[in-house]
Amino acid sequence: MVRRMNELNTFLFNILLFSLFFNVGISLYGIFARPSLIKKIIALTIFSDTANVLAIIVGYRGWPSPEQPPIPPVITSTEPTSEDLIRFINRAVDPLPQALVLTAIVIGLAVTLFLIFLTLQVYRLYGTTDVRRVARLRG
Amino acid sequence: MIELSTLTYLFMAMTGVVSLVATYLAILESNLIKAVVLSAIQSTTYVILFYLLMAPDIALVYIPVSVGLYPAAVLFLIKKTERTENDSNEVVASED
Amino acid sequence: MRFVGKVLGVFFLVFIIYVVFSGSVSAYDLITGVLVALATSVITANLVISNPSKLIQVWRLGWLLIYSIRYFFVDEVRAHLDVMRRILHPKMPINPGIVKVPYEVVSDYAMLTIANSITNTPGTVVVDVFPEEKAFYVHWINAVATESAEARKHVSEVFERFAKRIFD
Amino acid sequence: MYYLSIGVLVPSLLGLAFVLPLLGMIIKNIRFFHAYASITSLYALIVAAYNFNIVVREGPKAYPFGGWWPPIGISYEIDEINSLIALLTASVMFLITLYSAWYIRSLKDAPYYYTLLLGLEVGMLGCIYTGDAFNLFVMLEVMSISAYALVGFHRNKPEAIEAAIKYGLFGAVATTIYFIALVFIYASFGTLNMADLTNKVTLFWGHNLVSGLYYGQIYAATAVALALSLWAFTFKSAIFPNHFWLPDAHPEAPTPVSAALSGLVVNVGVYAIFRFFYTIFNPFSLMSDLRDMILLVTLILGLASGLIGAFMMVVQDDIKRLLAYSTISHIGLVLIGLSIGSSLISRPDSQAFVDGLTGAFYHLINHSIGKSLLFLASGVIIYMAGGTRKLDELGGVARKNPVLGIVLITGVLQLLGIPPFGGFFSKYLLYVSYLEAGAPYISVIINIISAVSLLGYVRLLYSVFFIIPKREFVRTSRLPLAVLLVLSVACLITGLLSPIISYWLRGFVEATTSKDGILNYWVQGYLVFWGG
Amino acid sequence: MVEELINEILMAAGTLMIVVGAIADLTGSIGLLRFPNFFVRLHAATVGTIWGAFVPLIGAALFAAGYVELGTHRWFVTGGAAVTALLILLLGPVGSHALARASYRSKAAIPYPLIHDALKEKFREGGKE
Amino acid sequence: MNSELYLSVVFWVIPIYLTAFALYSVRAVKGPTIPDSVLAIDSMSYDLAAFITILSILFHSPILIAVAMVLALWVFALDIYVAKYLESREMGE
Amino acid sequence: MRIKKLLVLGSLILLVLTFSLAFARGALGYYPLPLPRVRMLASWYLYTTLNPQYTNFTAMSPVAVAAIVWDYRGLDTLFETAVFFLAVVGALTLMRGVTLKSVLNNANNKDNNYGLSLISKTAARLLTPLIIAVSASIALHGHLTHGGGFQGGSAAAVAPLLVLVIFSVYFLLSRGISEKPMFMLWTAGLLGIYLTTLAAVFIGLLTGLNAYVFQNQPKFDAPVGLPAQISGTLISGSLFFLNIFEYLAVAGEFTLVFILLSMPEEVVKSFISGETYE
Repeated sequence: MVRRMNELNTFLFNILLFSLFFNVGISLYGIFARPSLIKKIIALTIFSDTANVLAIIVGYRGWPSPEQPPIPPVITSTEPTSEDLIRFINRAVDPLPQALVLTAIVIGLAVTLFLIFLTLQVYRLYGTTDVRRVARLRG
Repeated sequence: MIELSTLTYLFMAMTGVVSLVATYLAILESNLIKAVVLSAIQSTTYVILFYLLMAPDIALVYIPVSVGLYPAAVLFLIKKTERTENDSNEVVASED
Repeated sequence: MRFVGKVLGVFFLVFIIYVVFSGSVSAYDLITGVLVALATSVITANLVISNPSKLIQVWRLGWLLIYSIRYFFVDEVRAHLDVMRRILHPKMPINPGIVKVPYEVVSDYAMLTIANSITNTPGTVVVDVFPEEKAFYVHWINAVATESAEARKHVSEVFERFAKRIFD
Repeated sequence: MYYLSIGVLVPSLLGLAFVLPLLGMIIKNIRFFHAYASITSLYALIVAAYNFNIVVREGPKAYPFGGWWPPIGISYEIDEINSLIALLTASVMFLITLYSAWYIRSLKDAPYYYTLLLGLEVGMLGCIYTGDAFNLFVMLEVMSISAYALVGFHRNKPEAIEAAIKYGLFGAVATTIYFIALVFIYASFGTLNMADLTNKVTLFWGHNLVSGLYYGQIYAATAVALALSLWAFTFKSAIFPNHFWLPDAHPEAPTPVSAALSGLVVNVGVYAIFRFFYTIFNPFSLMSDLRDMILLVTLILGLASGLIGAFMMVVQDDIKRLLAYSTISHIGLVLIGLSIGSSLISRPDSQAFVDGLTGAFYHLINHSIGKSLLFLASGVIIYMAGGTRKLDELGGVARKNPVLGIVLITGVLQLLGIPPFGGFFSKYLLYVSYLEAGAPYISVIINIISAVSLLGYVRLLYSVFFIIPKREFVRTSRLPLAVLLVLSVACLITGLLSPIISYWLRGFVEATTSKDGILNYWVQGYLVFWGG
Repeated sequence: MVEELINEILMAAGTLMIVVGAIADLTGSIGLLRFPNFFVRLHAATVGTIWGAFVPLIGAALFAAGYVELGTHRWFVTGGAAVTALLILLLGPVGSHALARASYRSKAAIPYPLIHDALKEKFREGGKE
Repeated sequence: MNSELYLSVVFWVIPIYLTAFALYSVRAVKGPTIPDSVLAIDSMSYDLAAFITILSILFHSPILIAVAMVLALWVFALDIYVAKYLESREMGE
Repeated sequence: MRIKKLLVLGSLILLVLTFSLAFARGALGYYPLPLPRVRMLASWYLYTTLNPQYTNFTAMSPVAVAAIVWDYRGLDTLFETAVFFLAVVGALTLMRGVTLKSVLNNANNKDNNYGLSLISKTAARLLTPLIIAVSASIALHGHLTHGGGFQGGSAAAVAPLLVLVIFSVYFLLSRGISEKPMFMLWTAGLLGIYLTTLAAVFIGLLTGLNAYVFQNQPKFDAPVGLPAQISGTLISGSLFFLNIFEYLAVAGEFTLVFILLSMPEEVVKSFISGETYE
């Protein structure tokens, strides 16, 4: 029974993982193959977001028991005792990937905002955001 | 008897599949505003994932960035530029 | 003086929201709450409140309380059950129409209250508003009356009566 | 003893950049900004030299930020190679900043320009100094975003904007791919600190007090991570399949920026490849077979980009574009030198190994100096010729200005590899190392690359020198010429002092890549803090 | 003792509201799928927003206030849920209205068939659009 | 204390919510018009806010709640952007 | 075309399901669920993030993520801020010379002509202080619960953004929210962040004690530290200050970016055309 449950859980979790892998593939296709710069930017955001979710999954931990979910890495008391800390360590998820993703999200946002300004400038100069037409106009 | 853990994993799987559908349609959609809206669906699914993966801190950053700021900036951009992606390989999808 | 009144009004609004959202009343929360509320209220006072003297008339709050009880336990329940019946009914009986619903209140907040009350009851949604004409245009799922005075009786009369007492 | 100068250099430069836009709103006198930027980069140069001095005297040193010992916190770790590259970067950037004062004179937007230039320097120095793999990602982004913005600085030029968006879009993909590689590394090794990774891969001690040992299937994960990070690094240094952005981006940038991008920014990718495949995944590591395969790939990529760069140079008719293709070719050469460490080519402590790496770094230095010189000179030439970049229209500029002519010849000879200049000795070392390693055909290809690129340089020299000038040229001021003279003297010095320099470099390479050196990197970067 | 009774009542009320919310939510989503055009779907969305989100949020606030095992941070849940509920009460209708108005004016969504359209007459008189 | 009973009742609410989310996302993906998709995202996010609150009670992690509010706030902003996009000549006007 | 799209989508989903089933049944090596334990480094972070017993080895913040972001790995965050700074400077570079005053002068400045309906406008008026209150709460509790400077700042930026969209950019400008004050706010925030990261070094230089860049709490070999508590209330040293400054910087930054993005196109074009470069 426990094993079947575990297998079901694994199946469900794998669906998530493979959906994300496919998302990576689709968004890379969008970046490299779609002609519109705006579409490329949308695909770029999806790509970096998917990378971030993958990083968070690395930091996730399995459930200690079916009723006991892992907890976010925040201590809920301001004066924790040793037992509190031990309980916390045994249930909290990995905080480091979350911190890395925090950094990565902000960086991705910065780059995307700058690319949006650049795309606007491309449109001002070329009158189009289609890279094929931009390449043709450039000669 | 179904358990909380299985339900959580089921929720993760559902959001994963929905994000796949939304991503696929967003990339292939030639109407750029629809693409933005579809990528907003994808962002919402990722918010759920961040929440379920016990990373509310990330969710708090990610919601403003992906639901609020990206669509706003891209919509500002589309308003100033072009509404559709002129993809000659594809017929522009008609609205029904 | 008027400005001080506005600031005080916004100050209490912001302070209450801050403390409720923080979920605790420790000294840290209170001190930072006062600071934040002060800064916010000075910046946004002119934007938010136009007539601070209404704030000290306490009976308005009483009307607000009565109104919300009546709204959530009578109007909402009736409207919800009606629309849920229409959704789940196999034939889906809908009869939509856009009707004109005039209003008489003066202040913007009263207008907002009426509009939100109309939209928040399922079955009616404010599609457009013309302040110079003083009329909402409401999309009504079961347009039993197309004439504006009749429609007003069905859609917004109760809300308007209360909104006038609360805000005007 | 922790030297504050190691830790404080990059953050303090960043702080100086933070105030610059605000100062730009207050102060309208453009001279102030020239002075500000020059003093700032001089400060960077002095501190970088001081840090280099520390390393030469006392060996590798690390600085833990926040007092958190690695791998809990981030640390900067400098050894001989990276402090040398940092010194090179800081000195060339100083000259470029001086030159910018001449270049930017007519534009009103000096504060933004200098902010971005300072950001570029911060990014490069941070990439070079850092001892943490994730911090490398952040610093790469700092460097790249300033580079994108600087490429698009001439906002009304369609080509510049197009190049900037191409560079920016695919650069963002490359750095995200590096982020995915880091996720794999963290997932399998449980740490991001380079010294700690080195230990885990090499098993100096193995199980770490703080970060444990391995998690899961490390072999497959490492293979994926290395492949992905190689992709990112080759993008940043414009190696063959990812070189497509460079010939557009480098010429369209403002000239001093072109010099910085071509001379220095591409070095960062090469340096990262060195750090990953010689220190972390070193020849003595558990996964050396993976590393051998990847270095073989880099060898092929290096050969390809060397040849492609050289051939494409010949057919260009735009002076800056020609120089940009020459960058691809030279970085290919450096990568060929770096690829010698594959144990399929040479043994880790053999003569060929040391010669190849020495040649690679020597060539890196020569190329940085020579290429910055040529780009800066091209800026003066274009100015004198009235804004045209076409080779056919330059028509003997150098005849009007002999100083410029001498400088130009120096730079070309440096890159071409003619004896009294440094380029010869570095190319010779590369050539010899592959002969020693028993792969003479690669030596032959190195020669072919040089020979083909000769044609390109000759075209450049011909159009600048051997055409009799038929029209009037604008006169230029002294400042850019002084900068160019300094750089050409540097070219001469790298050649004349080549025995000393190659001796030193050889020492550095041996100290960095030998087993003791790697052990020392780990000891300084991790063990010292834990009192081991 | 009294405190326990109050907690019990709070939790019971909260549970009831949450269950009502879930049912309304499901109904709203079915309506959103079944209804023929955007303007009619707005009504189903209102069901999903007010009873589907506002009511269960208030319910969760009550539940958390009575649920002692959450520890001292339960007031955090109560406060957060209450503020969220208030915001939804304010934001939901405004968002629906803005969307409806924009899609009517820009003809992004066609509201027909309608038995009566006062707005069209208004625009025809005013000569707008 | 009957907290166990109430919790088990609340627990069985989850499948209902999941079904509702599936239906919402069908509408959101299907369209057919842009306002339809936005409306579906809108309702879904508000319900998600409620659901997140319920889950944070079930998970016994009160801190997870802050997400709900921010989600509601920003999805409203999405509505407004799309409305403005459809209505106006330029986004800033 | 639509049929083809749906077919591809269906096969993609089927592929995902097949792969997951195969891996769950152990077809290509068992791919397990995440293990119920974390990496060792993570448990170090979790153990030392708030540990009153080890006063020399703790970040004094209950939130491990915020502690990592601002204390353990503060360097990353400083340079992440730098990336954002440089991106905005790059955007300003592209828009250089375009001033807001010129935009105001070129427009026929009547609020009523612009923006959404009166209902939305009234709601936005009410919403603005609420958003600022909530975002300030998120930022100021960044060291105690989830949230922090960036989260709060980006939530606070909704307020001007909503006003910009619901009213118009001219309304925003007439209320004094223009380029320059946002610029000041932004730079003030950045400088605050920068000075906070170096605060311990300054204290160390003044007192002659050893101190590290980015130091927050005292360490074994560096007894300098920023105050972790003020009269019993936890403020976690530099985390508190950094959150405040990041809040200001981010709010200013986003407002600046969106004001730049919302400038009318004709005005910008008239500024940009006619530049020449060498």
